[in-house]
Amino acid sequence: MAQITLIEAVTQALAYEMAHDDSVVVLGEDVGVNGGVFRATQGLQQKFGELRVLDTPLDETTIAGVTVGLAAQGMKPVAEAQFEGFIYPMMEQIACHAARMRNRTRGRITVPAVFRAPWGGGIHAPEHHSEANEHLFANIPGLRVVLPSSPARAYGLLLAAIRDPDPVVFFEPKRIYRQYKEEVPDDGEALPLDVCFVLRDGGDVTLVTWGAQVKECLEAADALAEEGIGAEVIDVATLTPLDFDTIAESVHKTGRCVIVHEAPKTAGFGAEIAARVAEECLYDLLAPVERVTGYDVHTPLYRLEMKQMPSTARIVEAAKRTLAAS
Amino acid sequence: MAQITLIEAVTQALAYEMAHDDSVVVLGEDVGVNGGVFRATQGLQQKFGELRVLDTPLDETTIAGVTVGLAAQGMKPVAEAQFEGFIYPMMEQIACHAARMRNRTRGRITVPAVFRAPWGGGIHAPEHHSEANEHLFANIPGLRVVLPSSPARAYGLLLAAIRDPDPVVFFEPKRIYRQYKEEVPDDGEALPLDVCFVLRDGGDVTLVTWGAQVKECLEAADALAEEGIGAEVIDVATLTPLDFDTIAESVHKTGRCVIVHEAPKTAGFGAEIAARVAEECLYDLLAPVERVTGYDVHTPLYRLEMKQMPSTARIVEAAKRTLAAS
Amino acid sequence: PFDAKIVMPGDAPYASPAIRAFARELGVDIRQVKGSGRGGRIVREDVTAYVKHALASGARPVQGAPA
Amino acid sequence: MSIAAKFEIEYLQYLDAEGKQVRDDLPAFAQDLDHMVELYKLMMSTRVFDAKSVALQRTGKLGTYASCLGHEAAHVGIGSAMRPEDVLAPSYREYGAQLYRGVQPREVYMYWGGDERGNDYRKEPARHDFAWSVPIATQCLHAAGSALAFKIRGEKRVAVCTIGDGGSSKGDFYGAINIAGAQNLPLVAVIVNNQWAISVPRKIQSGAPTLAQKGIAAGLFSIQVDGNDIIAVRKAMEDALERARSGQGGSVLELVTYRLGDHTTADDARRYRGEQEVKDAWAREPMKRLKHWLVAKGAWDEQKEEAWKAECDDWMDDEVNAYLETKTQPVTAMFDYTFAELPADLARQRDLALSLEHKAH
Amino acid sequence: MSIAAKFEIEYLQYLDAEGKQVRDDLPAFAQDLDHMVELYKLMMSTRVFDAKSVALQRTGKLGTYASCLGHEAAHVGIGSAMRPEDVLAPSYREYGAQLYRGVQPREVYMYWGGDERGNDYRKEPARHDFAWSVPIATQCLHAAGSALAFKIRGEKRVAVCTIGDGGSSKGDFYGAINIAGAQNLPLVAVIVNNQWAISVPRKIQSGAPTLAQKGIAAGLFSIQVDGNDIIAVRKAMEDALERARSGQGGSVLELVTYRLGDHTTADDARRYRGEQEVKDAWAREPMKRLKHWLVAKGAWDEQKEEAWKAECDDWMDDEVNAYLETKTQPVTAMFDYTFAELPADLARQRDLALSLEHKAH
Ligand SMILES: Cc1ncc(C[n+]2csc(CCOP(=O)(O)OP(=O)(O)O)c2C)c(N)n1
Ligand SMILES: Cc1ncc(C[n+]2csc(CCOP(=O)(O)OP(=O)(O)O)c2C)c(N)n1
Ligand SMILES: [Mg+2]
Ligand SMILES: [Mg+2]
Ligand SMILES: [Mg+2]
Repeated sequence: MAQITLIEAVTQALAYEMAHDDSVVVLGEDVGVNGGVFRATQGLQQKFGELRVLDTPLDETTIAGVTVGLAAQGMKPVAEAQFEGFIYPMMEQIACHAARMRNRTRGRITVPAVFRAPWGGGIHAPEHHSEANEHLFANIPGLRVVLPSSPARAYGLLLAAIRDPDPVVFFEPKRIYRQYKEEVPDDGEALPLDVCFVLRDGGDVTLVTWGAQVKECLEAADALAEEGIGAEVIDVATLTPLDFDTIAESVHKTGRCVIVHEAPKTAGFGAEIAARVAEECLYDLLAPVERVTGYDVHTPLYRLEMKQMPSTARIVEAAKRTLAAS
Repeated sequence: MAQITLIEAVTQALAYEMAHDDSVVVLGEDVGVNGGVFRATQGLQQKFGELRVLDTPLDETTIAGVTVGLAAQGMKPVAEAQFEGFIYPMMEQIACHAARMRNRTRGRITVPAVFRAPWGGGIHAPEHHSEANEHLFANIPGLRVVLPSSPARAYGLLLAAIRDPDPVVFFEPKRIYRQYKEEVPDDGEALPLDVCFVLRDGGDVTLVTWGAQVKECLEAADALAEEGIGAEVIDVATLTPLDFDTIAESVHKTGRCVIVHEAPKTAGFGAEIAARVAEECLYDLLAPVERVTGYDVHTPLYRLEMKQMPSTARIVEAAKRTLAAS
Repeated sequence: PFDAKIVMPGDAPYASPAIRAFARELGVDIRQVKGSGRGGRIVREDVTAYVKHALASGARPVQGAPA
Repeated sequence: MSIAAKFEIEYLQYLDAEGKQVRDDLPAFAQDLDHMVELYKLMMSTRVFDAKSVALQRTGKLGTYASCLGHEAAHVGIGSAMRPEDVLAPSYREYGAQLYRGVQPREVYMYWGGDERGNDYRKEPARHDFAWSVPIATQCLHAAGSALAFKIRGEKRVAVCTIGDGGSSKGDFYGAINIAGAQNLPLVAVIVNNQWAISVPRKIQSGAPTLAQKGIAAGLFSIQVDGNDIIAVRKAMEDALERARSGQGGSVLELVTYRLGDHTTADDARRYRGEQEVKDAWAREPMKRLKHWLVAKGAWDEQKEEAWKAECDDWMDDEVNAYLETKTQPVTAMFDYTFAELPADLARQRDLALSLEHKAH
Repeated sequence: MSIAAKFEIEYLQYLDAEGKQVRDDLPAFAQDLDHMVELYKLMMSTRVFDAKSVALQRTGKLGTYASCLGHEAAHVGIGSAMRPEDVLAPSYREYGAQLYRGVQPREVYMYWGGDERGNDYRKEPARHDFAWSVPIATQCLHAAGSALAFKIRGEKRVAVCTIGDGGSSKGDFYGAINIAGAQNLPLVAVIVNNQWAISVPRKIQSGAPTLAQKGIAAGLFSIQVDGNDIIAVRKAMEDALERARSGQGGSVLELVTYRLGDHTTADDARRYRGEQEVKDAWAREPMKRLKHWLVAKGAWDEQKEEAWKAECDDWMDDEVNAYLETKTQPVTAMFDYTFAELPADLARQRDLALSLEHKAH
């Protein structure tokens, strides 16, 4: 069993499901011979042919709409937006059709599609190649938003997304595409799409996060542990529909909640979690909720890029503030 | 001085500013001879000519991109999306260009544009004509989101939006387009874009809302008053950048916060307000924050449409729950 | 250096943050207060009653001067 | 001067406005007069159906409704040329095509009457067609995606989308024909050019002299058709379907017709177009010419016309009754089709909505 | 058969791959040999500049960079035909056009070097041009909007956008040419067809035999040009600009060229295209033919070539130094251009960021 990276886990999941289900097809820009600009679809066209791994013309609206059409005909398309910054032209098809077709037709037509996109900053890429815009899809009923943060979760959640009978927007944190390897058995085992992952237990403060920031949160937890503070780390991973119960349970235990995400603060998905805490866990709270997020500015070009992101130090400080507060 | 409706106030603001500033132009589908499907631009083409009131081809992407181009050349375009449900194809141009041009060019090119759209449900319209999707724009830095709820605020805020040197998404609650009239002097006086409006004072509970739901909140406040409960009603109106201070002041006073909006609950803009309360007003809170919102479903066709929206009764109940809690 | 006393998990008294803040202001250890609200929740009156009772009984409810 | 490429757009017409046959080479289907009578009858039932819908709206029994008055030849021509296994992705007023494929008037009424069940077409082949699509032009890509599915699976099926003159300005239309050309997809994209997009006239929608020529941009076969002449529409459709089915690629058809009614019942076309234009358009409308032609051939007469109209009326009365008798969906219906399985949070919201219902009663 | 419309796409070329003149009717500008030498020199400085950029990237002094190798005739042809008052909306590799209009190499370096100040072109006329546009094809609509502004204000200016073969598939391109046709806007849309969109070859990008014919969809004047022949490019641009300026409407130009390098420095083209194809393309590249032609006319020689190259090297060294000496912006720069005035909340975030900086130092 090989050790693989997150991006290799994506490829492995795609290859597994394509081999086991003829209706799975992959489409997007440069997904064919080139295997995707990040190599997520590496080798798939060679293995499954040009019909099932299709290089589309350069139009994200086309990709999204054709994906809806494929899915409506019983295929299970996995479409790629080359970067999350190019997903905007897909929004009408995702919001108005993919997420709605089941409801519109009372279940007659469904859209079991996956819309994949590399997500987030931190790789010194040009403009529009480094955004965190997952919240754009979080208020759309009928849609799942998934954002794995490890090779194993990428594999299991992508399998689940493809098999799910409803549309899934699947963001992949590109900063950690190749950050580390782990063993991911290619056993076709999917992970559930409706639970958060508790990555580390702790009794003093709950760190809630997703995507590349999971790493900083785990580091922050280590740093806090050295000072005797127990931080529980929750990887939300399946943002919507949200499994708030896991978060509530943790906050009930710790009384303190720090939410960490890369996207700008205002109306980011962290707001939803903070809101749920304020609604459902108020009597548990020993300190104000903290959000450690990107600032409300556009991701700067790469010189300043990392300064816009939540750092481990900022997370540690916020956690300590919650402890000092009560 | 005439009594006018909200939609007439929109027309009045457009006409005022077009008469006083040659660089203001209006564009969109059916905005010309027809005066817009809601008559928001009624009479403008006759008054200002076909060059300044332009019926565009039927493509929202075109409208948005051309608007960016016009603004970059020093015009002040006011573009219309015919309904909020058709604004999705504008998102790339709004998120990637309108909201970013100033930042991208270090201020060399700016986009002083307004993107108007009738917004929300409740008029028995077909599918995609009755959504509340303001939160889609709330996480985009460099953009203002404005949503007036009275004729006077529509007039003053639209003038401010047109004059503002940055792009503004301006949603108009169509359910109350013609709900009532009030005197709105055509004096060219703009309202500030960075303050919430306190519509009613009260010491027991704070109702925070915007758009058509302002009406239900005021009704709820009346009902609560009859039971001796003082509800303060805040119309957020200028959603982003958010004036949280006004809300914080009120919650400091009342200790209870009920947020009301039409959009689905999860990751709606109400989440941001609840989050800020949990972060900044925690020690003021006597009761959990409540959100009374649309359910996390697609706006149903018109038979069930009103059942998806927050009703006055639901607001009253929520307010009472906050009082019972403490 | 960080030196706050960590309130132990499960110690969270059943009171809203505002009431806990109120108790802190009065120097009341809210864990000593009995709640009369719904489900045993501590309300403002419970805190003031606790203070009155403590003063009346000559005890010292105040743990230290409020910060 | 060196020429890189040359193109011609044909204009196809068999019957002129008076019903005079302007070509001798009638296609096979048109030589079958019984069949032509069938088509005429469906055109008429479409028109009767449409008038009934408008009447329902005017009396408060229907919400906004988009009429198809004047489009009967275009729509029935499209629907009748398709095979059952093909797929139709319509916009919102192509009832003539849909009735042919099994959509029931009661379903149309339900849809415009604010009930999603109207989209749950019960009869094949309509049952595997797409539902009405309100966001303009988006359905063209659903057809392209369907065509791609057929190609991938090696099925000899064709996807057909319809789109208005206005809609042909939207990127989705272009994207659909472009990928059809690039991937040789079995797609037939039909532009129903009725001269108006709500209040925006054809001439400021595009600077192109024909809309058919938009197909040239994608390298597709492109043709302009008299959209009020059902023989021409049907023939152009049959040819395009055959080309697509046999792997020869997609087509763009422009059917030139006229929207005789308001855009929808929420619109008042007198605000933006002259009466004379509409009068002139009535002289070219599709029913009259086909009737003249059928009558001249001895295949139709006034008596048959009256009898069929009466039958249509009866049919529509039944449909209207079925519609009016349908109970509104329970409040839970708005939750139950959001996901295949109701997520936990949503189940709680559903319970809340249900409890509010019970309180209200 | 009745024909509704007919079209021809001309192919324009003056110099073949060997620099042989294939037409006698040289345009006026091309009869001015001094001017042609100027163009050649700018093509060469563009190439030297480009090689320097790639070298900077390879040595870690620049981020990802999109090379323009092979596009020199196309880009310089575009830039040199425009008047200062016109507006250019480029995508991301049209340096030849931009250098002509006053963009400085140091600005290009700053941009790809992760510093927004690279977009703040200091010199006119570049200063009133658009910045690089990464979201494909979106810039076409900015040009259309600019053209509309010129029309509204009655200014005799033209907006020019460039777009790739890949980008010409995107709805924005179609929307831009469509509104230009519908509103008779002074827009020149230039498709720089370099045969590749990253790894996607021209033939699966579109089924159309030429990309020029996309202009037919919008009713625009459309022409295909040898994009490696600067005389042809410049001539087609001049004509298109003149038509636009004089109110005769927009044009679509397809410049046929070849991307000799990788898509960007982050790409490895050997993954998806054969060596032979690239070799063949080198035989048609734009510098050689113009040089041959100029040398044959006695206007250029090896000595001049060497001298000019040396000058270019010096120039680029200066520019590189200026770039390398530029200090990174303070952390506050990411806040200060978000709005005209900093909103209160954002000011607090700015303070936070600043305090973290101070802590770090
Ligand atoms: C994306 C989008 N934008 C705007 C609308 C509003 N709208 C509905 S129909 C219509 C005009 C359509 O004209 P055309 O395409 O010619 O079709 P027709 O109605 O004439 O059949 C418009 C603008 C819409 N439904 N979708
Ligand atoms: C909307 C969008 N989608 C995808 C990309 C990623 N991308 C950058 S360049 C490129 C290919 C462009 O090809 P072409 O238009 O032919 O221009 P060229 O690079 O050849 O000049 C792609 C897919 C992007 N920048 N924007
Ligand atoms: Mg799935
Ligand atoms: Mg039309
Ligand atoms: Mg290219």
